[in-house]
Amino acid sequence: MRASVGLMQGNEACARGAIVAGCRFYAGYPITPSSEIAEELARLLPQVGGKFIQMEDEIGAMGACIGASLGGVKSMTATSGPGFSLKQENLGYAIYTEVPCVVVNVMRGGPSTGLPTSPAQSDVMQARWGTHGDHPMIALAPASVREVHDCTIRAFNLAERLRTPVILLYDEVIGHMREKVELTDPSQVAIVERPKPTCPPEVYLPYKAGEDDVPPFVRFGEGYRYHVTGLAHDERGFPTQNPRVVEAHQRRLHRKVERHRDEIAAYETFMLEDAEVAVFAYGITARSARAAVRTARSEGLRAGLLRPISLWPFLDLEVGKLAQQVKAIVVAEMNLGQMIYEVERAAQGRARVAAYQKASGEPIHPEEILAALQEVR
Amino acid sequence: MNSLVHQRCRVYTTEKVTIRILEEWCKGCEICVDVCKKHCLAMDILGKVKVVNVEACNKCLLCDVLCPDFAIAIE
Amino acid sequence: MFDYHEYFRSEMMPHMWCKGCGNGIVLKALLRAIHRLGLSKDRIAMVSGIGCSSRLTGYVDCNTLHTTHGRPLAFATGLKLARPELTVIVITGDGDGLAIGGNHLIHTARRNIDLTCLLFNNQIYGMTGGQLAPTTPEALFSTTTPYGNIEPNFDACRLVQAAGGTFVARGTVYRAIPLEKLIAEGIQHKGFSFIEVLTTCPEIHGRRNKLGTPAEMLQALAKTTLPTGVIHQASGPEYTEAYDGIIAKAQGRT
Amino acid sequence: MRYEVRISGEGGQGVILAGIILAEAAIRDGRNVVQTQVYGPESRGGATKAEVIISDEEIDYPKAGRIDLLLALTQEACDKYSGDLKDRGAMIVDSSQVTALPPGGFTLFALPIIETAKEKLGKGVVANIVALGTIAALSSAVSREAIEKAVLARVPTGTEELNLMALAAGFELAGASSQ
Repeated sequence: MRASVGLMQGNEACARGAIVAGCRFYAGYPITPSSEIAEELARLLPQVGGKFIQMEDEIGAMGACIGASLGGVKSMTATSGPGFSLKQENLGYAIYTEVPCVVVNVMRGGPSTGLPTSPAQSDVMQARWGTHGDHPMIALAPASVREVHDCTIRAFNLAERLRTPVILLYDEVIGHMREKVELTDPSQVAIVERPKPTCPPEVYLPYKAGEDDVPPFVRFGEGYRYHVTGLAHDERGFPTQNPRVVEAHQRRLHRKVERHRDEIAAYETFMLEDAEVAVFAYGITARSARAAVRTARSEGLRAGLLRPISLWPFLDLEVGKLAQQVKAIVVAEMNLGQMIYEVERAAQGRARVAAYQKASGEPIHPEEILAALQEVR
Repeated sequence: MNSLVHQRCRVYTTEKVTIRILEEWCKGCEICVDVCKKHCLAMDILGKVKVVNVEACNKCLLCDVLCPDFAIAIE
Repeated sequence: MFDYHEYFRSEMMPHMWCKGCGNGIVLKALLRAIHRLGLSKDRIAMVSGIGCSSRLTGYVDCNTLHTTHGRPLAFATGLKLARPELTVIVITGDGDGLAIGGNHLIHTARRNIDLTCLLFNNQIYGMTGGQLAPTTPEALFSTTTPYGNIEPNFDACRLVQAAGGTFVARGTVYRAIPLEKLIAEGIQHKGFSFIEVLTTCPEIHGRRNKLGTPAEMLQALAKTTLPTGVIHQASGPEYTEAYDGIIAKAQGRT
Repeated sequence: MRYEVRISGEGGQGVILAGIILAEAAIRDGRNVVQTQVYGPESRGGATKAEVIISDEEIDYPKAGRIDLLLALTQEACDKYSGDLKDRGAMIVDSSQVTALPPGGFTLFALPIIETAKEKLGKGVVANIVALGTIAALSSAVSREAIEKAVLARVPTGTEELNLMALAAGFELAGASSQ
């Protein structure tokens, strides 16, 4: 592959990004609107010596993905709302056992079967808290076809670097639309490999982390025989209920993500320098927000946009700073209130936080956000 | 066929056979006692298996393969 | 001289199974089979689900993966595809493999991927305290069938055979030497091998239903009316090999 | 300037492919482009559509909503998808299929697209390419050179000549109509 300009669909860009990132295993189950990722990888993976399998269900797909990753192969699965719900138990397993993988959720209307072919942004909290237990989470939310491609690569890099699953969240519109994209030459893309142990097998402790809180990883079958369990475990990987060990492990998992926050955090600001009102919007909604900000500016309203590209961990610092600068933040999202609570928490009352929410299965139109901006000016 | 040489075992031995018992691991299920047709084994008062007649052992290995706790070995 | 202890993780022993539990006997048969085949511990991966039997993976000094309830075959499928050169052995129970994980069992059998699956059938959910399993005999009691079980139970071997498994066998913990041979044959078989092991749960299941001492429960297995030994063996394309053909085709080499 | 094109018809007429080719032609012209379509139950049988937004600026909102040019190959598609055509927009309809027209201040081009594909070219399946020719000719959406290249890049090998003829036939229909 060389640097190229062309028309590409969002889901196709995801599949291609995965190949560039070094993904060589995909397990999935058909579900709209994410199926094109599977279809594309079923074609592409064997071409590069990778493997694709359509599993019997979403749960099995997530399990196979983790199994393959323990075999040393970069792995991915993709799904949509209901399937994402089914994957949650094994997603928690991957977090706790620190198995890198990428999970894509192309969001559609819900709850339940909902609107299979219509967009929503209603899984951002499921991404954060869908699996049980206390855990950190990394989630990225691209807003264009090009960004889907790049965020997929980033998701793999973060997953491998930090030994944790990374979630890619985008909606049906971005998944299905085709857009002009200009892709960088894959040979120019930085690819991260998982940290490997330098010690001999006899002294290897699979869950003993170095200074960066990330334990080195070795694939099964390399002489480093170890145990992986979803039970609370010690540095050797063996089950334990020792409160001190359990707590230390939990805290390390959180610290691992928290201390790499700057590596994970990604966002875009648009006309924010002198803004007095701002929109906080991600994914497809951020595109409408951008159009709304342009129109607002042409009408003399000093509006700006903060577009998070990384949703989790939440951009507390950036939103806190924004709240000091502007008098109001409009949180526009295709749900009836999810990220707005995070924005309110981070704003700490320093700016008014107003909602523009929509749950009709249609994207938010720029004019709707413009009206919301005019209301809070 | 099973060796427990590395463990802290109680060893009973004759020219024909060596029986090793790892008392620590014995949970006292009595399977070995029940399956031994030669009545070589019995339970002690603490509920652990002991060898009472090592001479009678014909090395049928039933106790060895059926002990679920890896607590008995016949050589 | 063969020593089980060479295959143990000493820090994990003795195991946590109850007094008289048949699972230890299966573990022994499995280790003897591995020893008999001369498999290197580094090249073996054992994958288990959740339940009493699935704790087995913690004890064996190889590459071990203790997964989520019902899902070991799915994890193992991913692992085997990633590393076809590994000998992948799946440990599951009757609840894990036939109830919550039943879907994975039939589809893994259908694909004929080269895994060896040992299903420990003790007729009960032991780990959670003795609830009804899909294998609990009719009329028996469990904590969730206080008036007796009215559900017919499962013949796992017929299920797997119908689904396309190419090696289907049944052994019992009472016949531990034949069981060892079945396991060894299953591991050597190319394709999906399924070995149902009839085992005993004297503490949780036996006591409630007055099934006798651990030894009596073992001996009762000798009288099982179910067929034992190799029940079905066939040859068919193995999944990871078939996928190599896909790779060759996609790369234009065929 | 943002220019929105909607190509509509029924499932199987190649409406989506026409949208993709139009979008790829716009890229060849060096412009920005977003293409969307309907999915799921709505796309099985009955009316279907593909939309292409072409612009020299960045395209923020990717959905079409104020259509500059609508092409309808069936009456059902025309009824269903003409509501958001701009007042001064253009509407191209297949003259044999679409007889009842919605009210509005648009410029109408009623052209025998399907008939041309069937009778002049002998292949009904190339109606979508004839349609593309009319779109390219009657709007400034894409250049003729770009649409020709885009068609060639997408159609199956062995059918290049037929498709180029179909495209040319579309240009001809449009030319005759606008004279």
